[in-house]
Amino acid sequence: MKTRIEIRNGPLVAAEPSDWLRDAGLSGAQVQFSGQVRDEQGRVEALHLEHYPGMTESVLGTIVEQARQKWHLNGAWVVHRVGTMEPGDDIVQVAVSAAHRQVAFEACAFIMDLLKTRAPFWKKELIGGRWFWVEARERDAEAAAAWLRALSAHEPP
Amino acid sequence: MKTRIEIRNGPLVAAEPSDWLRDAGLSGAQVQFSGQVRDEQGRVEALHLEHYPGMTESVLGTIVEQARQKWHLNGAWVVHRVGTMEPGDDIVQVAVSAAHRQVAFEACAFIMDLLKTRAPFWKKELIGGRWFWVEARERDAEAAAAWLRALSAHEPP
Amino acid sequence: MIEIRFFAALRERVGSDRLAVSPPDSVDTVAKLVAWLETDPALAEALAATPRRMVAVNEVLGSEDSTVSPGDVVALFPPVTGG
Amino acid sequence: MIEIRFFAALRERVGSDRLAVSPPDSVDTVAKLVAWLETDPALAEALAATPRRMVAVNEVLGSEDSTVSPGDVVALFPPVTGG
Repeated sequence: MKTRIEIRNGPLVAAEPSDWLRDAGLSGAQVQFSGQVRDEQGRVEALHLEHYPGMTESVLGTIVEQARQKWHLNGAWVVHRVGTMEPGDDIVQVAVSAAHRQVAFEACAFIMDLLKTRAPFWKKELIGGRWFWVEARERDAEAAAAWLRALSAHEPP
Repeated sequence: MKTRIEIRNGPLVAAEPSDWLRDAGLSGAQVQFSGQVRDEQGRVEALHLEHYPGMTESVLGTIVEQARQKWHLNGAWVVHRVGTMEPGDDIVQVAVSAAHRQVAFEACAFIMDLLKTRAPFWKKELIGGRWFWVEARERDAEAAAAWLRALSAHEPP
Repeated sequence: MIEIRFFAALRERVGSDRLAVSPPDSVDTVAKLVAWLETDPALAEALAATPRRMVAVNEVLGSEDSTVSPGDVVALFPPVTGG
Repeated sequence: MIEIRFFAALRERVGSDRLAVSPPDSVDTVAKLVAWLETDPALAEALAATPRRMVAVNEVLGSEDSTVSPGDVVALFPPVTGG
């Protein structure tokens, strides 16, 4: 499986993951998630993302390795932006390729759910000229916990 | 919700769905599925796709409408290629945008599962110089049936 | 008159993509229409070679029980394989 | 010596992104290390203002029970919010 993990201090390019995953007939399915900065009805002026260099790459590598063990994937792309961005900008791209779609959907959702709760990134939003740290969502913790329960139960993929 | 449904007799462009769905801060999540022609270890030389013009667009429209009723989506893109293509070529792109990722993942998988079993497309593969019609997969019928059971049970999204 | 349309493998087996037919009034469902078409030996053979079939009446997916009337377009085809 | 790293809101509350500390040998878990850090009033205030915390020891996610030894890098931070 080819793997690309990167932290980028600059804009993401929409077509990059699919171009990079392209494998001339090996895979029949690509699923790509991309996350964007929401403006929350115009309130959010900018977003800033901080991370823990070194640990971030290592956590993302572990998550992708867990996905590789659970599903048969041909490729996985995880590129996360850091620094300051504007509403509408892409924050993260997670894309996977596999023979069939069910595997690609599940693996892509799995990687995102674990990234959300384990990868050391923190967001703050600029609202009315002041920066506010974003609170973690309980729902994200539940999504990751559900996968980990399934993994520990050795559920077949 | 903005909707794009198209049958195209020519190549698909990887970045088109995400560019088209972009909404400057309204959505926080895009999920895109793209399906490619598999070469099956080099056996498949080409793929030909036939459809039922008129009915195809109408079925795809109904599927997207069902997704819109089940989830809060900001945009949905369904573009399917017909005609003759090569291994690695994109056959179909389904992409949706929503506030959060869970909705985007589910709606995208739902649209694909129903497209697979309800939209009037038929594939044939060129193998060893002869065309063979592709058989429908039982697993696809099961995936669609699971959604329809969930829909008829009025399961909350 | 009812217009019959065939697609994919069934179209190739029938050797034609459409057929205009005028069955008796008693032919008022897809099942009866198919049975009536099968009185033609060539069509019977093509349909028998395509035992798993889907049907659409006026471009909407239907079943063997769907009603058909003069003016309808009835499409018969193998299970779909798009995506 | 143990290196402590702080991130995000906790880093801002501490006013520094890292700290080199030499706690007594009895401080051999994350929980004990945090309790020992809390003997400093300014750190105690910053930690109290960040009650939901995650911890990493040598760049691997851990828990209050994770062991710590001299030479380790212990990172304390609010729940992550990437993606």
